[in-house]
Amino acid sequence: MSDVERMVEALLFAAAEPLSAADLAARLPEGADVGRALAALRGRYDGRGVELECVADRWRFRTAPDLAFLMNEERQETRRLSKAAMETLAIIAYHQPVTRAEVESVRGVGLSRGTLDLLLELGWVRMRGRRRSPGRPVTYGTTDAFLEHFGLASLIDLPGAAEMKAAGLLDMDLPPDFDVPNPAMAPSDEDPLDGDEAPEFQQDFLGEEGR
Amino acid sequence: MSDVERMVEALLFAAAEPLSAADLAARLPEGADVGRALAALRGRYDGRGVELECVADRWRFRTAPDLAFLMNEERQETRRLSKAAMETLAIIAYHQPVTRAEVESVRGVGLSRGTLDLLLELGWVRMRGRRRSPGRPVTYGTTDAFLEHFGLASLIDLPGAAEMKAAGLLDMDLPPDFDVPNPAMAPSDEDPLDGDEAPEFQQDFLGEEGR
Amino acid sequence: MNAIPEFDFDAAREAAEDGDALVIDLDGFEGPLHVLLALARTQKVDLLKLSITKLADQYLAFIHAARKRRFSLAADYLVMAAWLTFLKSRLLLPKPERLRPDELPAHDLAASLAFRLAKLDAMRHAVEALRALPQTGRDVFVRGDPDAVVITSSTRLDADLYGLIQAYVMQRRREGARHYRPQRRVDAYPLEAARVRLRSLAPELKAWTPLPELAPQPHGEGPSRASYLASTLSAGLEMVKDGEMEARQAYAFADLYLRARKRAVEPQPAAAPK
Repeated sequence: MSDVERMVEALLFAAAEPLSAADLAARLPEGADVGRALAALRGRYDGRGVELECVADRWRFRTAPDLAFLMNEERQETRRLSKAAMETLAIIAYHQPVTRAEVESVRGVGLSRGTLDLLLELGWVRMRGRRRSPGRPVTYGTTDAFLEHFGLASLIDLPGAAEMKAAGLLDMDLPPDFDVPNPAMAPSDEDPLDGDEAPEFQQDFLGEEGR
Repeated sequence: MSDVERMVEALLFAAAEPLSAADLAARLPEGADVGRALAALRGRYDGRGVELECVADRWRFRTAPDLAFLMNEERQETRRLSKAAMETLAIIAYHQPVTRAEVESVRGVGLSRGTLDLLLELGWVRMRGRRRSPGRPVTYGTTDAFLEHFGLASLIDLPGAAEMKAAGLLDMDLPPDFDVPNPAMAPSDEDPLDGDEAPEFQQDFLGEEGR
Repeated sequence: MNAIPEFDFDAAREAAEDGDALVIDLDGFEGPLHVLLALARTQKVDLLKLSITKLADQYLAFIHAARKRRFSLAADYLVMAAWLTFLKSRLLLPKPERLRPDELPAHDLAASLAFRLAKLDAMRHAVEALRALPQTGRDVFVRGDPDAVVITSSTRLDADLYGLIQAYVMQRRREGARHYRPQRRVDAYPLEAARVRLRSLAPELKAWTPLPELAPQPHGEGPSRASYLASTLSAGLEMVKDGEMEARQAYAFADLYLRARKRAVEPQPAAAPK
């Protein structure tokens, strides 16, 4: 493989848009034979998974058309937790056992159904019990899978105010009574869930959202 | 070129980020030998303008390092890390999991504000968990993004790590008494026999500076 | 370690005259350990076989030179000087010393120092090695135009502990901001009050005292902690300027210490000649 061919290959690969022979020549050392390199490259990629294509005098790599079926798969992948999900998770983690209404009161906005569902589905959040208060709302907490994902041995290990400060997250703007609850020592003011919770949970939600 | 090889080539070309062998297998026909295809592809691209590389246990194509000079248009202006931040990064990378106090003890100076949080913010360093020792300090380690940025397949591939380890240089155990005194907690807990020698020592220097 | 000996300036001067001393700027050194490492490298031996007594002399010569050039040295440097002097004297003493149960043999301390230097040296080499690696976006480039159907890795979820606590703190902060009532007057701690208060405290301030301990504590209503700190610092700096107080800070953003300035200049011990 000639040096010019290597250079053209690298330039086309890294470019954000198709490049013309003139674009390439301008970025290559003086006197490089761009045309020959392009022809050689095109031959080299012929029949491969990736092909060199020329559209309107501009060159680019594209995946072979017959492999398009590999790319078409639409996947619903939760790669990055949404901001709302991360925030909800954080509040549940620190304030557990916590009710939906309490989460909303800290966040200042209503909790959309999908957010909590997603966390439940991921297996990071679970229903813990019912608060001993009027309406007996369901309380939420985190799971072992949550601890595992975040590399925590137990809830005691959630970073406290000192670590937040060390990580540069807390400063003097915070109210003087700011404290970070320790979820491992949360008071037990909840009853265990009764047997068959899932349907009731649905109902609970419907009722609450229908208000 | 085998069909599987073509498919792997196409997928890796099309992907927006490195893919693991498992990611690839999930998109390929049942029973495809991903490992073999990756090895074959790696050989095929060796010495070319674009190469196949393993970073953080995932695979990606990238341009050859010797062609960096061509890439002025693609080069991102990155904030150059300070010496302190780079040293902190190196200490965390080679010693992880490591506590903040340990990083400070290796460098012999306190971590100034903005060093660790910059690395956390960049996504190169993460909190890993807590040390099982008094005070249960938070430990830090590096992320996949760190490995990707520096083109490392795994932590074992950190340059010189094996030699340092063999020479015992990556141990953290220092005799507990080896402790350069901390001026902030100077002489109040000193043996009364020596009276106010330490303050006098300070005075000496201040006096001279004031001359 | 209960004796902080006086500096052995004769030895330091000899070392300086031997040409062993580095002529160095304090700029570019982050702390005493970094200085020691630079000095140790001049010995051109395996760091683990370093002569600690020689290193101590080199370091004292360095401190000496820095002071001659009127660099103001952070306390860390001076404490290291004292510690090295102490270590050197113990290394040079004949063996018989009876160790206190909590005291390590001098040679162990020396070996530990050599180990720390070797470790820091290794890390600085690691920094160079990392910088030399082909870096993504600087030396090597991934595909500039990945396909429209974005294929992402499914086996990792970007959610880390830092993100979690960041999300938590942000919300608590927002929650606090929602409860903020702008009609309430924001009290500031008057500079005059800070001056009066600090002046009244000054006679008792013989020891270095951290600034936060000098500032009044906020209690419910009234000025915020930040305001107390700022006004106290401001008043303190005025008094430093007037020669009534002294201030110290080891490095940028470190705790700030204040104490009253002693009136009479005490006799200098055998100090460096002009």
